[in-house]
Parts: sequence; C-alpha cells; structure tokens
Amino acid sequence: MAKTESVWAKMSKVDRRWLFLALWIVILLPYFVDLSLPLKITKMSQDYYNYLNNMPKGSVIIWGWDVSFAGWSEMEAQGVAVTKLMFKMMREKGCRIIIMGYREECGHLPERVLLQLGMHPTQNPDYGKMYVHLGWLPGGSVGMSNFAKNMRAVLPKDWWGTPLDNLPVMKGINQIQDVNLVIYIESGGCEAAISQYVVPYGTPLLVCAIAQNVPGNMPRLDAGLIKAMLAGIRGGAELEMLIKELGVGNINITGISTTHIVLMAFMLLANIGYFIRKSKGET
Amino acid sequence: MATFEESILAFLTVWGTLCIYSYTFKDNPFWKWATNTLVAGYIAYSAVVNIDWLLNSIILPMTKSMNYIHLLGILVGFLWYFRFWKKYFYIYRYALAMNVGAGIGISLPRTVRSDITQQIGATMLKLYGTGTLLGDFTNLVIVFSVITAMIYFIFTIKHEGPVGMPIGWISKAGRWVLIVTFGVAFGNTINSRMALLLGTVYTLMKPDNKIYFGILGIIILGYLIGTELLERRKVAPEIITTQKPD
Amino acid sequence: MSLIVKGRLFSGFFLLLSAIVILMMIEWAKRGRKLSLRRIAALDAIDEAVARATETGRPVLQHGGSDPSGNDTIANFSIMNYIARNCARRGTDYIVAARSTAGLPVIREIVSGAYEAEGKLDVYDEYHTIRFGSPEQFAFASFFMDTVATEKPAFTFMAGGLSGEALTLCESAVLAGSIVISGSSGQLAVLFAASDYFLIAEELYAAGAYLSGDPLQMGSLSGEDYLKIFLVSLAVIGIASVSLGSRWLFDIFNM
Amino acid sequence: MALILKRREIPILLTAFFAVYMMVAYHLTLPWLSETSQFTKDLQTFSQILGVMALGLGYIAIVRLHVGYISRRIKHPQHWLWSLWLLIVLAIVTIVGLPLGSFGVRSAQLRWVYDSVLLPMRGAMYAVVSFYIASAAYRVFLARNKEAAVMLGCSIIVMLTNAPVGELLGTWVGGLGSWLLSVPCMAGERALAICAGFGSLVLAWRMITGRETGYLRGAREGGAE
Repeated sequence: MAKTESVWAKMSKVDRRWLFLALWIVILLPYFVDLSLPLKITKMSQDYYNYLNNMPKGSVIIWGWDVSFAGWSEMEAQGVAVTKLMFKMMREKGCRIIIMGYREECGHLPERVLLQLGMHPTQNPDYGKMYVHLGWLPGGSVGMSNFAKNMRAVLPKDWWGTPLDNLPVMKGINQIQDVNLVIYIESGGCEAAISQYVVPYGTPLLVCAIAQNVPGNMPRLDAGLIKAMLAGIRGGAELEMLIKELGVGNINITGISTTHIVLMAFMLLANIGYFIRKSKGET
Repeated sequence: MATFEESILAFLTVWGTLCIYSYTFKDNPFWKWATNTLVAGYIAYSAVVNIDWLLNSIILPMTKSMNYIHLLGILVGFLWYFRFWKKYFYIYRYALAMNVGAGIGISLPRTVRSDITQQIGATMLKLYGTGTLLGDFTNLVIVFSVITAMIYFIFTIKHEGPVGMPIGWISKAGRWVLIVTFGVAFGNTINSRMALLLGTVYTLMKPDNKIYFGILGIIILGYLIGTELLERRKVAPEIITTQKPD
Repeated sequence: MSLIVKGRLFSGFFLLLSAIVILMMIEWAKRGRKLSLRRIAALDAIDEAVARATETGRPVLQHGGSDPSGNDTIANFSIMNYIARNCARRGTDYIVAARSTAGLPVIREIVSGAYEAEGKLDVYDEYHTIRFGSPEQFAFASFFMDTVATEKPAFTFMAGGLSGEALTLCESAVLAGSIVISGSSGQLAVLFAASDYFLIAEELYAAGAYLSGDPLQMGSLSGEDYLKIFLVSLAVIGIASVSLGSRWLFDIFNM
Repeated sequence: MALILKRREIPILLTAFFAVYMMVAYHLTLPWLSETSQFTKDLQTFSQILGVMALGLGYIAIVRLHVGYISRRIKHPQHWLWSLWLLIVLAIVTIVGLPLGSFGVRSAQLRWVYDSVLLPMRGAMYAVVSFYIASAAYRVFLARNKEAAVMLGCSIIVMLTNAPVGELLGTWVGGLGSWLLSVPCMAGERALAICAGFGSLVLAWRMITGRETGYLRGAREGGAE
C-alpha cells in the first residue's frame, strides 16, 4: 500500500526533463518510422480552397505577409502552399498577384519562398508582368490605411527597386478598390487588415492564421469580416493535399499526431495519479 | 555534396537552434550566447530594414522630385531622438503624441465597427425556424454564450438583491462559457506550439543539416549532462536539507 | 450625396456615445460618486497569498510589466501599490522583477511610496526590492526564472503585457512552490490553465480600479458597464425582432 | 520658452488633434474634410514616415543599456562580457545591412544573417515554450475542480480534432471539435473581443482628453494613487 502511494507521489514530482526527452523522441520518430495517417479535409480548408477556385479570371490579388521569423516555423506550410496556389491561379486564370509584407521580416520571407519556387526575378523573366513583390510596408495600421488610398505614395518601388510605373502588372492599380481580394497570412492577429481593408472598403479578406489565433479570429469569420480561414499547420497540410503538392505540412502533421498523443498521455497520467492520491487522502 | 558555403550555413543554423534548445535542460553559456546574439541580430536587422525602406521609398525619390510632406515627416521624425538628451528630452513627446494620436484616430472608428457593432449585429440570430434542430440549438447557444459572457464583464453591479442576484447567476453562466472558450483556445495553443517545434526540427533534419544536428547535439547535451552531474555532486547534501515536504 | 459616408453612421454614433458616457462617468467619479464592485475571487486570494508568504517567511514576487502604455500595465501598477503596502505592513519580503526601462522609475516611485505610506521606509532597500532584468522578452524570462529559483517566492503576481513567454514564467513559479495569480488580456487560455487564480482581461482592470480606488479607473469602468448594458439590451431586442422576422435593428447597425 | 515647451498640454493637444481629425474625416464626405481629401492623405503619409523614424530608438536604448553594463563590469543579471558580444553582433549585422559597397538589405551577406541565424533561432526561441506547455500539461492541468475538468475535456477534444490521429476514434470527434470551436468558443471570443474593444475605447478617450498621460512619460504622474 505504502509503495503504490510513493509511486504516484513520485510521478507528480518527476523531473520535467524526462518529459522533454519523451517529447524529443516522438518528434524525431516520424523521421525514422512511417506513421503517416490519412488526413480528412475539414470544411474550413475546403471553403478556403473553393473561395479561391471560384475567383473570376483576371482578378487582382494582394498576397499579404504578416509573419514573424518566430511564427514562420509553423506558417511555412501555409505560406508555401498558398504561394504555389497563387502562381497556379496566375498561370491558369491570368490573375495578377501582388506580394507584399506588413512587418520588417516580410520583405525577406516572400523572397525566400520565391527563390525556393524558382520565381525569383533572377530566375523567372515573367516577374513584373503578372506578379510582383512590393517589399514590406511599415507603419502598421497607419501604413495600411495610407496604402489602401494611395499605393504609390508609400511604396513607389518594388522590393528590388524597380519603379511601379515600369511594371506592367501594376498598371491601373492605385488603390484598394482596384484589388479583388486580399489574402493575409498572420502570426500576430489580423485585426489591422480587417479594420483597414474590410471595414472601410469591403474588400474580401482570406486569412491564413497561426493555430493559436484561430479562436480569436472565429467571431470575425462568423460575422463575415473574414471570408474564409486556413487554420494552423493542419490547414497548411490540407491545402497541400487540395492543390496536390505535398510539402512540409504533410511531413509535420504526423509529428502533430505523435506529440499530441504524448501530451494527452501526460495529462491522463497526471490526472490518474492525482485522483489516486486524492482518494488516498495524500493531497 | 554541399558546398563549403552551404555547410557553414547548415552548421550555423543547427548550432543556433540547439544553443537555444539547451535552455530546456538548464541555464547555460550556450543559451546566453544564443540569446545575446539573437537580441542584437534582430534589433540590428529591423533597424537596417527600416533604413532601407526610408532610403528606397522616401529619400531617393525625393532627390528626383521634391515631396514636402515626406521631407516634413523626416525632419519632424528627428524629434524622437531628443529622448536621449537629458535637458530637452520632453521634445520627444511631441513625436510620440502625434504618432499615438494618428494610431488612435485611424484604428478606433474601424475597430468600433469590426469588434463592437458588427459583432453585436452578427449575434442577432433567429432563435427558431432555421430549418434544422441543430441550427436552432446552435443559434441559441451562440446568443446565450455571447450575452452571458458579456454580462460576466459587468463589474459595477453587486450580485445581491433582487436585481443583482439574477445577474450573478447569468454572470456565473458566463464564466462557464469563458472556461469552454479557454479550453478550446488552450488546445489550439498546444497545436500552435507543437507546430513551431516541429517546424524547427524539420529544419534540423534537412539532409544538409542532419549530420551537424547529430554531432552538435551530442556535444551540447554531453556538456549539459556533465556539468549537471558535477554540480549535483557538489550541492547534493544541501538539496536534501532544503527540500520541503509537499 | 449625404454628409456621412454610407455604412459608417451607426459606428460613428456609437463612438460619440462612448465618448460622452465614459467622460461623464469619469467626471462623476471624480466628484466623489461612490461605486461598489462585484466580488472578484482572485482579489481575496491576493490577501491570502500575502498572508501565506508572511507565515512561511518566503518573499512575494511581482512582475513589473512591460512598457507602461496599456490598460494592463496601468492595472498592474495599481495592484503593485496594494501588494507593496500589504507586504510593508506585514514585514514580508517583496521583490519586483522589472522589465521595461520606461517603467522602472514608475515602479521605484510606487514601491517607495507604498513603504513610506506604511511608515516602513527604514526597512526599504531599493536594490533588493526592485531588480531590473532586460527589456528583451526571453532574456527577461530567463532572468525572471533565475529570480524565482533563487528567491523561492511563496506568492507570485504577474500582469502587465504578458505575451508568449508568460507560460514559462508561470510554470517556473509553480514549480518553485509558489501561489501564482496572474492577469492579462492576452495569452488567456494558457495563463488560465497554469495559474492558481487568473484575472480575465477586464477583471484585471476592475481589480486595479478597485484596489486603487482611483476615480479615473473607477469612472471608466462604470462608463464601460453602461455601454455594455446598452449593447446587451440592443442585442436582446435585435434577437427578438429577428426571431419575429424583422431585421430593422440589424439594418440600423449597418447604416 | 523652455517652460512653455515643457508643458504637458502641447503633446496632449497634438494627440487630440491627430486622433479627432482622423476620426471625423473617416465619417464625413465634405470635399475638404473626408477620408480621401488631400490633407488627410498628407497627414497619414506624414504619420507613417514619422513612425518609421522611430526606428533607432530601440537600437540606441539597447546600446546605452549594454554600454552601461560594460562600464560597470556587472555580473548580474548577466556577465558584462556577454554585453560586449551583443554589441559586436549588433555592429556586424548593422554594417552588413547598410548599403555600403556590396553590402545591403538585399545582399547575399544579409541573407546569410537572416537565413542561418535569425530565422532558425527566433523560431527555436518560441519553440522552447512548447516544452513548457508539455510540462504544464503534465503538472498543472489537473481536474482539481469542475472548472478545470471542463477545460481539460474541451482541450482534449480540440487536440484530437487538430491531430489526424483523432479520426481513428470516429468522425464524431472532428465534428464535436469544430462545433466547439465555431459555436461556444466563437461566442466566448466574441464577448472577449467586444470587451477588448471597450478597453481600447476607454484608453483612447482618456488619452485624447488628457486624462491619461502615462504614455508620454512611461506612466501616469503620481503613480497609481
């Protein structure tokens, strides 16, 4: 009797580094053993994909980035998958894609993805005809509000210094009303995009949200301020499946399963231990 | 085969990441190195990127055709730096005040619509006649939850007396709504954090980086465990005496 | 062409209404209107936790908050004053882990003021009580955890601009055997789960207002409450009329 | 003169002017007072540039802090040699990022810095927290009372919804998880968003009317009393 007590009591005091070790093991496990499970497409991701699929030909789309370096580890799946989808729409439907960033890091992050996809201006002569990377826009809400009214006042050149007037893709695009859709990838909330683009001008907005911000964005999705939302790494993995180009999302989603199982096991063990100790009057 | 440059890149990537992860074991010099490097690197990075924007979008175009608003912005912008001048630091408040004022003026009216009036508008749902039983139930839950949770945040009514008592009950229900919200949000936070972790591990396990991950991982872990064991030997008696019964 | 942009009338009206109500309530509170607040469980817990720290002879630790510009930090300062006075009165060791350089002078003022008000300025040692870590998020987290490990506080209060690092702080304090009370308008779920008592967003502001009795904070709180009651009643009317098949209120909202 | 400039009324009036003008302009359609009038546009461009000009504040502040640490040879909270290293890194990245010679923001050298140092390290920094989530889940997340039990239950259902492994238990898990997210959680978040909106309204009106001057010095004068 006394022995079991001490086991459960000990368990509640186990050095947390053993838990960390367990976590490391299950994170690395999928790299050595194939544990991939079938992934069901959720309604949210399907809606997102359908919305983009139903965009009319020749639409102008702002592909806005607001991801920090810290959030990129999670958002890489979505960022790359949506960029691929954008280029697919550009080729198939003649959509014009305007890539831009809303924080310091987001001049370089899209550039990195463009390099990875072979769409960097040094790699692709089509740059500037159908798509452009405007670099990043400073100033948060103030900057966005200004950009919405008068794009060229604050971003007269693209990221590599070519004046916008020399780029055919920007022809006739001077304010937010000339844009059909804004896609916004965020790791720190999408309030600014909603209040500067959606509320005053009614521009449709799609959001790619970090999983942590999904609950906070739900009321806005429900109120119609956001048209569709892609949620966390699972959303990224699902979009990869929908566009039939598997990538980092589908690799990491297996790790999500294994880590979640371990975390739930931790929770369960802790609670069993707690109740046993409680029933024995130890707490 | 990776080039020399790529190898250095891979080495640095793995080294930096592992130095930070070493913190989960305990505070150590690798972590100190990493956090100082990161703080400095990030601040310098954002400064140069901002300078680059100013140069490219504002200052260089100004040399071609004068834009007085841009010029005024830059000149007034120097007021910020009075902050570091003891005697006239208060001038810096002018820049701050303008900046804060513009921020409020631009975001407030729109936030009122997106976060307050539009949200209340979206809560005005049909309580019956949506067609399905689940639809009716869902609407009822939404309406009930929003209203009770909002009443939870009303503080100036005491939960006593004929008016206060029912409000107290409603407020209790609101607390339960918030708890369910937090439960769901916690699940999503776990998802987010695990995804971050997996993303960095994905970088570590890239073909170029794998080998460094193995080598550096063993070196850093060896150092940590070694120092831990040494420390334990030194302070072991003390731990026993200071441990408090739970 | 109308004078007001279409779709912005109602939110504009609400903006104006909010200004009138809030400013009026602040003015009223300044003229000496007495307000009573509903009970907030975490507030009673603060007293108990300080008492426990006194019994065990271990210190009380408080997070100094990030840059002092938001509601969270203002509330944290009010609570800081209360806890510091409480500790000074009972002779309990009190430590503030400061994060912001701009906040540091304010913290010094508040804590020394609290000790002075209790007539304990002779035992107040600024270098022991107020410790500056680093303004950078994770460097501060590491400093905070270090402080927790060496001081082993019996009670830790955290509020004022907590973000991603908050869980690490909270977890380290819990591991050191401390009661943790926190309050924040961000990171709600995580902190709610990890702390013993948690002041949810506005609850923190209410706690700050209650503990300081500051008419500015009290008045704002009461103004907000009137606006909330107004909105809730509008919502109830709207729900009733929508259920009966009329969308007139909904249309007004979108005017 | 200096006494007049020092007065708190000047910054308060500036805040009030900028805020009230922008709010009024947002709602009206007058040719000289509307959101698209030239003056509003100019004022916004001006504010944006003004905001960017603050770029050096954090930079100078951190240099001053660490120069202070070095000159006092401090040992706590960290050894002053680390501060020296911090300043060296600061100098290197700054030089690499400024447009001097082949350096600059778009140079290969800066790409190195962010690709190999900043990007992985900042990601790892936040990922460290995930380990603490694991330990919090184990140690703190106990069904001690009804509240904790409900929260635990909701979290587990959402975790099962987010991970593909949950589907092995049946489709009801995903359905329940999405319902929890889009109905009660959405409603709770809506209430929180509305209240947060009120919080910013209150703060804004207090700032505009000069009742809240904390932001101008760091905090309200006279402390919290």
